[in-house]
Amino acid sequence: MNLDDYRRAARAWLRDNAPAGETPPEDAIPHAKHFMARLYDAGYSGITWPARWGGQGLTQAEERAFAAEARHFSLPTYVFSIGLGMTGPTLVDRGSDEQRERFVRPLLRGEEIWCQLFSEPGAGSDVAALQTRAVRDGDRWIVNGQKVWTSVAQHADWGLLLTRTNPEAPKHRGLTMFVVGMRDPGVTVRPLKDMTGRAHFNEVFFDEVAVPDAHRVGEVDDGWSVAVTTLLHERLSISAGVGMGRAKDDPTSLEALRRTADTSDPLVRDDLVELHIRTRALALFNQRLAQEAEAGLFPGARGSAAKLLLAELTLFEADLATRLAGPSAVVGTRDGAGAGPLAHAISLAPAMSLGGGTNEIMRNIIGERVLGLPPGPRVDKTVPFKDLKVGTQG
Amino acid sequence: MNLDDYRRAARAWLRDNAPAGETPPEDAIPHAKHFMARLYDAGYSGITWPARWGGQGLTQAEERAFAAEARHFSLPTYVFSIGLGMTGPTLVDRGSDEQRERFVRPLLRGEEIWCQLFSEPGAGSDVAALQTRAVRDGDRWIVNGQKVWTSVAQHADWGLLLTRTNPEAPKHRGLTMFVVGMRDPGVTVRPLKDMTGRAHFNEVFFDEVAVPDAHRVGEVDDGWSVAVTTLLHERLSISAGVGMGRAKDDPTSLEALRRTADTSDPLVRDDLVELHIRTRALALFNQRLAQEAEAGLFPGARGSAAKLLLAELTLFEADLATRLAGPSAVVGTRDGAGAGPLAHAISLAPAMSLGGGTNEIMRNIIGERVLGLPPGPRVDKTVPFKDLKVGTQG
Amino acid sequence: MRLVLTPEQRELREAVRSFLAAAAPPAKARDGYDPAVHARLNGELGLSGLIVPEEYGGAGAGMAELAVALEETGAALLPGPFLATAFAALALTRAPDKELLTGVAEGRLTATLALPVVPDGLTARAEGGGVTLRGTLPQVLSGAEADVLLAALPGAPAADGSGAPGESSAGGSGAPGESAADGPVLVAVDLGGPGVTRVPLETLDLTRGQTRVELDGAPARVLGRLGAEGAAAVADLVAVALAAEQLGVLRASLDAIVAYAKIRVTFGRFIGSYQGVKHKLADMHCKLEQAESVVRHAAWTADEDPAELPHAAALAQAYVGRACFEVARDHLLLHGGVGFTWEHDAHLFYKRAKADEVLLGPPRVHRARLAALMEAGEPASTEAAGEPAPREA
Amino acid sequence: MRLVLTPEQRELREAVRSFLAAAAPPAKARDGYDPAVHARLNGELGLSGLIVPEEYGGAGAGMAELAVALEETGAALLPGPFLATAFAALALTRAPDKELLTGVAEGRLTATLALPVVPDGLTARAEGGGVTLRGTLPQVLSGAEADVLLAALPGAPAADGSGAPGESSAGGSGAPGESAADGPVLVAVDLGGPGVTRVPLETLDLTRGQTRVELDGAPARVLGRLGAEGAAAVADLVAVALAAEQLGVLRASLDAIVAYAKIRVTFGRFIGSYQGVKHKLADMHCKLEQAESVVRHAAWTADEDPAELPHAAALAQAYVGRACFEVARDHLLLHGGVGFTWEHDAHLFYKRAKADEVLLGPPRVHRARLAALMEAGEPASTEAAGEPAPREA
Repeated sequence: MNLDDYRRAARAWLRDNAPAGETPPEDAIPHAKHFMARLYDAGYSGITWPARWGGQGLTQAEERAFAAEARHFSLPTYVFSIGLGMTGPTLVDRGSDEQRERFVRPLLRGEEIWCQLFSEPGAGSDVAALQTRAVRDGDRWIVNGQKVWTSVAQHADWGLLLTRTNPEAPKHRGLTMFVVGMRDPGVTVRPLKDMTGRAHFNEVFFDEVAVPDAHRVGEVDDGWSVAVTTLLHERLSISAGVGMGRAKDDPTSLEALRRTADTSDPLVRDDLVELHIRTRALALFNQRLAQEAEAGLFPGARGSAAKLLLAELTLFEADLATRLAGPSAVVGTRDGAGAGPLAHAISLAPAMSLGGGTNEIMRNIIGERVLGLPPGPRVDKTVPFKDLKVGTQG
Repeated sequence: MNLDDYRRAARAWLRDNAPAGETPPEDAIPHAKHFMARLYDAGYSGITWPARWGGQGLTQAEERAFAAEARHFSLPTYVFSIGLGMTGPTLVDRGSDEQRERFVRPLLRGEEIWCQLFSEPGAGSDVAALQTRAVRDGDRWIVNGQKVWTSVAQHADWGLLLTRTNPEAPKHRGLTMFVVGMRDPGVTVRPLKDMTGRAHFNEVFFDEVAVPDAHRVGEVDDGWSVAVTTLLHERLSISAGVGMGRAKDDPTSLEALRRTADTSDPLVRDDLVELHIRTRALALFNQRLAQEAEAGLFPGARGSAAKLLLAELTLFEADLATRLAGPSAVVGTRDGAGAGPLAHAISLAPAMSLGGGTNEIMRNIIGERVLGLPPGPRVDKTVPFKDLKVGTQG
Repeated sequence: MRLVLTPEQRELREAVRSFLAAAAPPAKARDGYDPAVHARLNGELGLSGLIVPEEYGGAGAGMAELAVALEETGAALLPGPFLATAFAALALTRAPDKELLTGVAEGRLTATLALPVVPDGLTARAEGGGVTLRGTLPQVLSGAEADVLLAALPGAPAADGSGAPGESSAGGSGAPGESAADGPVLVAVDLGGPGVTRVPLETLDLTRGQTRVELDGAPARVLGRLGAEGAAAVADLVAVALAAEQLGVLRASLDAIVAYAKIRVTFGRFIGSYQGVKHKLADMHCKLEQAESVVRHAAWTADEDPAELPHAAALAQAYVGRACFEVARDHLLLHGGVGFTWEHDAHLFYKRAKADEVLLGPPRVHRARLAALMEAGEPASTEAAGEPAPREA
Repeated sequence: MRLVLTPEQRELREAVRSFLAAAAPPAKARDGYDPAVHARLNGELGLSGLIVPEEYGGAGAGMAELAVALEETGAALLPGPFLATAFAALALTRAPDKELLTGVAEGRLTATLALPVVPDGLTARAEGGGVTLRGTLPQVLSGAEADVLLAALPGAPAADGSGAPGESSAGGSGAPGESAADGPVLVAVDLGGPGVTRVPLETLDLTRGQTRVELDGAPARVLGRLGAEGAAAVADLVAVALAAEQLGVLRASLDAIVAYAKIRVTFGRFIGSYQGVKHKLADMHCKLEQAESVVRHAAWTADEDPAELPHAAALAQAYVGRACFEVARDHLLLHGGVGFTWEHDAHLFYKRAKADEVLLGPPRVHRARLAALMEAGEPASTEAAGEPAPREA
């Protein structure tokens, strides 16, 4: 089948099978699993993944063709995004054959949901500074510790878990990766309420959790190289635009502000011009990156520039929207409906600057990987982990 | 004499003796020397300096009283400012008695002009990375090297010269300070043309210049501690407001822009409001620092915040002025008069961000000395200088 | 002009600061208004009576002292009607009323002030021996906790006993009565009284509420005539008082992130040792220095140079309101992920800073005011910003 | 919409880049216009004829190709009338003239264009078989080097032979003749001819001159009618061409400071390893990425989507003009003291960036244009900026 035929078939399938109307709420898990199974059975899940493990064994060309068609629909695939974008590709790349056999197909078919357990409270941007311990006990490992910022943990069957197995080694050299059952005894998932008052993420606690050695991914103490694979896939899936789009009813968008703001005031008009300039400049940059990707040029670390700009734009537009609105921006318009859409927007705005790497981390990446600037001196690469300062030091 | 009497007497003396009208051009050296001699003979030069070396031996109170009165006049003391603000106090603090006897009184009386020779092309912000060598030769030292950014060098009789005497020692520990005669054989002063097309500074070249050991200030290889004294006095004299005031005919000032800009345009008016806000906020901060100083609170490193803000404001206002003016900002209005006042202003604007410590250095000082943040890791404090990377590495 | 604190003002600051550190630290702010703390604040420190003239039982202090107190309550994110009561007391300095002033001075009475000072949409009618009000005030600061609401009407309701009942329409399209020519009058409404409905609003700022107040024939008492100039002065004083609170929020935000930068480690180093953090904190410190200078100056003009007050008040809101939000925002961001959590206090400062920034209207109104004042005439003091200037050696 | 270069455009870029690297590096820019380089640029590369239609001996390329060339000449700070000639050629695409177009295409002729395209203060009179011009153009780009000046008059001078001599006053208060209703006409003046006085001006930008041109009965040739739409289109094309040059200045500035940050040492480390420098360079890179996207898009609309051109051209000047100056400024500052010296090239970029930023008027005119276009209607493409969005794990 040539690419045009492939694309036409995908379009037809989506038209017939994509859910109409509203995207169902995130917790409509059965609905999502049902859709995912049909997607898989139609051959549209894991398009580029090896056929041996349940994928379609096709090329990036088919993947992009399907993605281009899918952009016109709202597919209920959110709860599978970690598995499809990060943990699944990691298992394909670095798992044992037994692990690939066991985990990949159910993941692609949406039968099992995955989360990723790297971040810890004491190790924000510095992922490798994590402290969750795994101690060997015969043919199994005993895990104790805490993870944070874990999306979809409350729905997950499995998690990809990075632990410290050798505190005597330097930071990056004493880590080991596991697959952990999220329903196993000793695993506790607790919603993490954020500054918007909602819980977009979770904390996950491990209390004497037993993990079979067969669920170890990669060699003992070589977990960092596995994690790098995962993080590479994360970055790939971000720059491929897998993430959430902009909400259509965003009250801080230019379109919304043009309706609500007093455009008879020249200063307000100029504020909207500024927002327009920034929005268009970034939109065109994203489109150029996409065109380069279609032409086979991998954007690499340049995607970090787009992420940084989006983080800054998100703060700017929420801030601007509240300044234009004045006093009413910070109160609800009716009882029980919360403090109002602008108040929610200004509360949510920092998220983009913090999740997926802070603005400072993005600037480091751009500086070092795009511009080729020398790294700063590192004191943490050779010291045994147990002697290293980490986390918050009273 | 009580302070009020002192102040009244100073006022009367200034009224009778300060030059009326225009400040004479910088090179009117005889005129400046003549005034300085009268100032000294009247007891107003070196007010707080020890009487033993030619000062008046009075207190900061008298010094401030005189400075407050002098603010209403334009005194032709520019060419003496390095001697009075930096090199003289250094000699008083760290010179031998012979040096104090020989140099201080002629300096205070304006008979001899001083410059300061620390900066080098390869060692901008990092003064201690300098490479000018002094090698012992019996009871004298032979100096070879180059200095840069030297104010008033073309008029100077003496210079305070920092040299490297031990390249085997770490950067800060192999430096020695000397007094060098600026008319001595082998000393060449060359005006340094800057981006405005004018020469506000000089380069000074040393070619086999012999300096007697009697002109050494402080111990051999202990020159950095002497230099720190000088730099402390530099900072003190900056925050005491010894420097140049704003030119009254500054074409980028708010007052000038209110006359020249199209204030019927609301956006132009708002630009002027922004300039006004920044100007007033900084002016009030400077006034608060001055009031604190009068109350005996030494501003210390907080003066770096005022310097940083002034540097940014200077860039902002020149940039704004040219944007408001449009095309005419970048051409001269008549033949032979240069590219016009706004073109000169935009050319000069970066000076404030570069001289006396770059904006980055100011932010380090504020961060570390005002906010008490930890320093970054230093690799240059222990390595022998000859093994250290310095300057520009091809 | 005085921009540094007097020894007495420093003592006041220490007293308020140590009281709040013990009784109302920011971590407690999310629990909301604690009347017991409010009572102690007025009982032990007499803070509500600070600017009430001595003849009414207050301390008779000036805006400079009130600013010192508000900077501390701001830094602590003190919940409750303290700021609102200060706004009301500032209005009462222009139309003194013994009952209310003594009540505030003694800490018996909490109050609030309609914003803007002369609100739109209020209708007053002279009836019997008094006046009744109709209309809705969509957002009243601390309206749920305050006992009394003050508001200015464009003009006095016509005297009782005339043929038709006098009517004064605030901001409406009705032709103003002749009394309106003499300018706004200040009235007081008992918020617990008849004809008053209070609807609490959900607010971004979790530490201080706002309330919709619906008046339907609510009895009001005319306290006195403000006049156009008096109403404008009250608005200016409110702007300065708010800027003082904002200065406190700014300072506390900066203090919090500076402290965190000294203990939080990433990649083996304290985050404050990275220039990416250090330089941003330095810029935030520059904003603090300027904000403090602007607030001290504005408070000084309120006490000593009323001709300069309008300009200084507009500058205070234009500069400090923005600086406060920017610093609170950056302090949150530099905390990293933990700053985004509900449990951490960073968002409380961020939200207060935003709520304060828009409390007196879209921020552009302060800039527009500055533009108008610049057109009208040069500010008295136009010292250049240019000292000190640096030199090269 | 096409935002990436075609293989042919990449080849063109390489050709221009390597030619300029050898023949006209930035360090040579301070020596001013070198006619020999200009001749080779047109001879070897045929650059002036790039956008001249093939029927007039040009390459018949589009704005996308011209933008590629201008980005390189901008990066090299190429002195002389290349940009001015490109402006004139863009005007001639709307009112083609064989003599001029072939002259430009063959590299025989340099030209410039009055800015604004329809300048104030020109008076035209139909005399004998032609037209003569009076008035002063205060700033003509490369006016000293150009052979021919193009300008648009608000309307055609009345035909010869009428009772009173026809007169067309550009921007004056006189009532426009009926011909003005049909909109501007393009005229050409021989700058070396009679009635023309050229007064070179001192300029901030040391690498490219401006000239005051005084016309006192200078003979002019009417090339054709632009119409209001055509004149506006020419202004838009000029804006896009300038933005392409600015993109080159921006990119070269960033390249220069990035290179320096890798070799300059302070306190024992390369300055590029300090976050204080690194993070600023990262922000400058973000501006470059957006500026390039905006320029590619504007050039594409010029060639393929004229309805979008006015909007894209205004955006290009509003975004790229500012970004270019900011990057050139920061590149100079980050060089430290050496960047302030006359000998270093940094100030050449800084000054070109400022001169370019104001070349087409105070920058607010582009923002005002955007505001007006936004009022008039949504731009065709309003894709959100929001992809890609990051996720947490």
